[in-house]
Amino acid sequence: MAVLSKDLFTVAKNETVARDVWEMVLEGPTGAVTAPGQFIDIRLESRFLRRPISVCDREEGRLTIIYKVVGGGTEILSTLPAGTRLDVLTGLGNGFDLTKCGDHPILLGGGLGTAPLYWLCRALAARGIRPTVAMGFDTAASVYYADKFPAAGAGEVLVATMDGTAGVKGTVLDAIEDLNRYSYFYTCGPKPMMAAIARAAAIDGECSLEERMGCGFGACMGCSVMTKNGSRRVCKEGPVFGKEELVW
Amino acid sequence: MAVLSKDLFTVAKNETVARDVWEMVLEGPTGAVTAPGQFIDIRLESRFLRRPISVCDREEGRLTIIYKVVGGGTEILSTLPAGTRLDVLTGLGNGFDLTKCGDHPILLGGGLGTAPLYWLCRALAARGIRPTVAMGFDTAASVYYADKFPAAGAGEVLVATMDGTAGVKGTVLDAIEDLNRYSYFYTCGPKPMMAAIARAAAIDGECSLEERMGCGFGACMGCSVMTKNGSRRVCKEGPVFGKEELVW
Amino acid sequence: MVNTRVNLCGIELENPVIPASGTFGYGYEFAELYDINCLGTFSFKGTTGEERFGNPTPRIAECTAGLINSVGLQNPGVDAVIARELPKLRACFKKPVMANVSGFSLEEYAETCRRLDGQEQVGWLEVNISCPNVHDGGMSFGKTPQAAAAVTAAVKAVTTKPVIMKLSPNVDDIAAVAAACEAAGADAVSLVNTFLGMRIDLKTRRPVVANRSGGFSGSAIFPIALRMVYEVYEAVKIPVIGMGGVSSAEDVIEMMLAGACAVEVGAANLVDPFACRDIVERLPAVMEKYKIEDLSAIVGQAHQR
Amino acid sequence: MVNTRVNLCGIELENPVIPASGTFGYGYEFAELYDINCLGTFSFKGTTGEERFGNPTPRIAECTAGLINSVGLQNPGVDAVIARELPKLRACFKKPVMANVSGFSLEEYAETCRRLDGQEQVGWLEVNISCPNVHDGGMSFGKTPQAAAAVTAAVKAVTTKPVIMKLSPNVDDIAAVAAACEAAGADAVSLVNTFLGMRIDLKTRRPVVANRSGGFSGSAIFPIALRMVYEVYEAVKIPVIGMGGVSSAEDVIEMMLAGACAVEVGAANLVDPFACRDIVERLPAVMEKYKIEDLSAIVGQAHQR
Ligand SMILES: Cc1cc2nc3c(=O)[nH]c(=O)nc-3n(C[C@H](O)[C@H](O)[C@H](O)COP(=O)(O)OP(=O)(O)OC[C@H]3O[C@@H](n4cnc5c(N)ncnc54)[C@H](O)[C@@H]3O)c2cc1C
Ligand SMILES: Cc1cc2nc3c(=O)[nH]c(=O)nc-3n(C[C@H](O)[C@H](O)[C@H](O)COP(=O)(O)OP(=O)(O)OC[C@H]3O[C@@H](n4cnc5c(N)ncnc54)[C@H](O)[C@@H]3O)c2cc1C
Ligand SMILES: Cc1cc2nc3c(=O)[nH]c(=O)nc-3n(C[C@H](O)[C@H](O)[C@H](O)COP(=O)(O)O)c2cc1C
Ligand SMILES: Cc1cc2nc3c(=O)[nH]c(=O)nc-3n(C[C@H](O)[C@H](O)[C@H](O)COP(=O)(O)O)c2cc1C
Ligand code: FES
Ligand code: FES
Repeated sequence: MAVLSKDLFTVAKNETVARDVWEMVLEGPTGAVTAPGQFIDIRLESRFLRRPISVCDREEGRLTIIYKVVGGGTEILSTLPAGTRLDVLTGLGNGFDLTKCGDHPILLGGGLGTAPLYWLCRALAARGIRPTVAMGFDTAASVYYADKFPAAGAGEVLVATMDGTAGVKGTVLDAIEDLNRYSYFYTCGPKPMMAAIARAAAIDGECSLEERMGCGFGACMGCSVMTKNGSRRVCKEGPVFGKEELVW
Repeated sequence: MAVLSKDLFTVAKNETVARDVWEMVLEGPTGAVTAPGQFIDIRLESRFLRRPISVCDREEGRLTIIYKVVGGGTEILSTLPAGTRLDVLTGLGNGFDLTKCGDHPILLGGGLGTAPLYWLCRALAARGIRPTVAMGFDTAASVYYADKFPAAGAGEVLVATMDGTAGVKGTVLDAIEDLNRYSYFYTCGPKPMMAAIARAAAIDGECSLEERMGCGFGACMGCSVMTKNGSRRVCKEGPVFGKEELVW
Repeated sequence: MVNTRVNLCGIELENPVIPASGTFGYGYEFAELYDINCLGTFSFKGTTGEERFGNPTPRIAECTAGLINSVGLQNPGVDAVIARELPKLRACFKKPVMANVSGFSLEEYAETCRRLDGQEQVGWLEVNISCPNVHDGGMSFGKTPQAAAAVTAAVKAVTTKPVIMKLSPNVDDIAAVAAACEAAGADAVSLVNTFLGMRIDLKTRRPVVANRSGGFSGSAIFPIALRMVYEVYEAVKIPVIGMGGVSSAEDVIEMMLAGACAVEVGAANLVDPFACRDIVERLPAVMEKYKIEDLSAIVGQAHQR
Repeated sequence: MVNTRVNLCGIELENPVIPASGTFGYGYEFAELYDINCLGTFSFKGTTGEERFGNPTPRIAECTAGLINSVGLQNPGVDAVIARELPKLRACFKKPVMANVSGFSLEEYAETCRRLDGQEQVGWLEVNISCPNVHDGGMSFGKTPQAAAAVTAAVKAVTTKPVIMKLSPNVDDIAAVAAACEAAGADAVSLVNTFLGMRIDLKTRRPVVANRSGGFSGSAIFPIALRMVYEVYEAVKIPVIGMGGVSSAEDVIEMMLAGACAVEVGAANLVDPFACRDIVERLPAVMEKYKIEDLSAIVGQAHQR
């Protein structure tokens, strides 16, 4: 089980990669970050609560995150220059279960939900698996990382946009032929998208949830979801849950 | 009458000059700063209220302040590196009345109260007056600027410390022979000191008061003092008041 | 072009932004800084029958995201306000002003209101039954629905202008007090006044303000004030003016969604003398961002299911 | 060497720092992070007779210097707490723990307390009559002195351990509620619980938390909580536990000067899991700075003239 760590990280890079979307590289101790799908929780001086963001990639001593500017906190985050020191909790949540992937898994990302799939893709590739990656966005200007997935080990990269300005027009499900052709799915994105996937899937898979958080490490019961097995904390027992556990 | 101005200033220097006492040079528009004895009001990101600090010296585009670390706000102030931008109100309060000084005025400062007397001394010197400056401190380690007053035009500089480790042992009144030998007094310092001076003085003079402030510019009535002429706001009608107005 | 106009008891305001009583003096000092005619209106310093010096100093204590004040209704008294302050105000402010009134007896409230009612520039009377700083009475009028109704009736009997009852948050059930004011004839209610609060100085080990406790306000209280505005909006049909910790155009909109038809801004003026001007200037852009065309149309929208 | 020990209803605490209920689970998860035996004690998650899932999500809204929670007393129910949680707690915490109890009827309060009273590790029962999140009852017990006294009496009748009544700040006169609890036999009071607050999302124009309003706490409320502790200290002779916005050793001392003999820390734990450990570690240095040798000697010192 993950044990959190609280450390000072240094912003090494903070650049925009798509409309309102930023990539930040943080340098600091990464020992607690053990699995794709985990998240970190960033403290900002002028905000009371921390901001939870998924780990997009991890190397020894370096974490990459991708975030969208949606409100005051992410707005501030986007202004921080390289060299800024940030108080960050790492090692939060349980990641994806790589052992269940089978021989041809599919990763399905919606919007910012594609971010944690990047490290997942690399980790699967390290085990000799070349997953299909399907990513959905609103419009071409929102697309990021599509070109980076092949080098991360993706066997195939499919893009869908709602307005058809890039890739297939429609949702991520429109980008793929048959979900049930794959051995297993991993998904992260807006709830309606994940619900549609879970309903369409005869195969097994897992979903990464999002919920407003008080603490991010299991102390406050702020982020509970009711599952088929009873109440679970998104921050502690999640954010990744098996398809069979979830009630949509 | 002074009209305030709100501007961004840049910290050009921030150095310790005595025990817990710092000198900061701020660069920015100084048009609203018109008289020695006025103060500025500094906003700090993590504090709700601004911090009022007297102007110690003014040149075109540069203000010098001297402050003591006494609590959280001044503590933060002391950590700000050169280059920090600060939101500052200037042009606050009415300063000393230089026209009343006579031919041999005395400036009496207690602790941090010496700071505004520095610009006052320079301003008097510019009018050809060489005031006597008497400054009182707790102990030698707290003394600052004693060596700078002669070049600022002081005719004589007298130092007193409570423990006798520098200058005369005792209060600022112990440092001078006869207050009533002078033409006029200007004083700034702890209330008991100023009260003792006002009681000892047959001559006229003026005192700079301090009070906890809400706004610093006359809007809240937080800083009222009752004078012989009725209620007055320290931040707006003060901080300098004629000896004859004050009730001790 | 977005529409920032709102209507307050039959008087149209160019925008809903109103500096709150006690943080804007009688206006003319801010008029040295900017043209205060950009404001919806403003509520002038709480005025009583007689001159008051207020409480001993220190009167101010800093808090996280707010301050405590124990000014204690310092003001020159209604006669001096009419003789000295209103003429100066008239010189720089061309709109109807909100006259804020306090008192220590029903008679004093009625008499002060009656005199201010006669002043042409006064658009509304805002009757403060909630100042927590006055130990001998002021507060108690806001504590119970009965007392609040009594003040409302006393003031309504002698005035022709819209009467806004200003409520205290230091009660169990602010909606009940608001409803009692409405039943007694109030034309609107405004809320909240300050919360009773305290700070202690660790060095002296004594309360920071001389009066021991005082009124706490500033951004810190926003969520409580907002909830009270939301509750009062459900309890009354008369207009609700919201305040408490408002410091941005976003806060103004949030208060209006909760049910405020106009919004007062207090402590923020003390920290930044240009706060209200800046809120007025930013309001149209923030409305556009959140796709609001007509501000008055969003009043109370958060109540829809 | 300074002395940080305080006595709470006959049990000595190594220091007055107590993580508050609802922000520290049943302790064992924090024990993975540091040795929680450094704490005075802690108050575990509010426990009810039956299991509760609590309110729908979102349950959390951010505020300036605080947060709103509408968790709604999610807990596994007293039987599961005794069977599953307390054994895990016992494995990592060697001191008496504070059992926090909520209920929806006098019978439920009494029965839950009776069962927890039988647990050896429980040092005190902290009876929450103030949770604002439970629409069908919990809150109302804290609203009037009579109801608070009734819960106190019901619990005292079935328990042998010290009973601490936890008070709501959402009342007119918290001192009157405290006095009623004392008269009904309470061994101590703790205050404050959260303030009813609200946030509205400008994008959706709806309240942020699904339950519309929730409990507001964090540094923002400190001055109001401190004032209430000060008032209650004057109204009762039993020990007062202070809380509300405490996040530093300085805040702990300020609460004690106001009259708290021990101090709980809530929201600060959520922002920084090491908050309480750090407060405990800094306390001696801060005591030295303010020339305090014996912490228990400063309790209520701000009341001296
Ligand atoms: C486990 C997890 C992983 C996440 N990973 C990413 C990621 O990789 N990239 C990314 O861009 N975003 C991610 N998010 C969402 C991200 O946390 C929010 O966009 C961010 O907190 C918004 O902060 P703000 O101050 O800009 O917005 P505001 O709306 O001003 O925030 C106000 C409050 O609401 C919370 N909040 C707002 N939106 C969300 C949301 N969607 N989910 C949870 N809390 C929210 C904030 O944390 C804050 O407490 C993740 C959320 C969770 C729970
Ligand atoms: C007109 C005027 C001129 C001043 N000039 C100087 C100066 O030149 N140099 C200098 O070192 N100090 C000066 N002071 C005092 C200075 O404002 C305080 O020392 C400073 O505000 C303390 O802030 P803090 O956050 O460190 O202390 P804290 O005690 O943490 O401050 C808490 C609150 O109390 C206020 N406060 C605390 N002490 C004082 C005080 N003595 N006077 C007024 N408010 C106070 C703070 O502004 C703040 O609002 C002046 C004060 C006034 C009113
Ligand atoms: C310094 C100060 C003085 C105040 N004086 C008055 C007053 O005279 N009459 C009144 O009704 N309210 C008075 N108030 C209360 C404010 O008008 C307002 O109701 C309260 O501060 C909450 O708003 P805020 O959080 O924006 O400050 C005063 C507030 C402050 C800070
Ligand atoms: C997420 C959360 C859950 C809480 N749950 C409980 C609870 O179960 N029982 C209780 O008595 N108080 C509960 N409280 C209230 C706290 O114990 C405390 O009284 C309040 O938060 C004020 O302290 P603070 O400002 O330090 O947070 C909860 C508070 C929070 C933030
Ligand atoms: S956010 Fe606190 S338990 Fe999940
Ligand atoms: S500090 Fe506000 S009037 Fe002087």
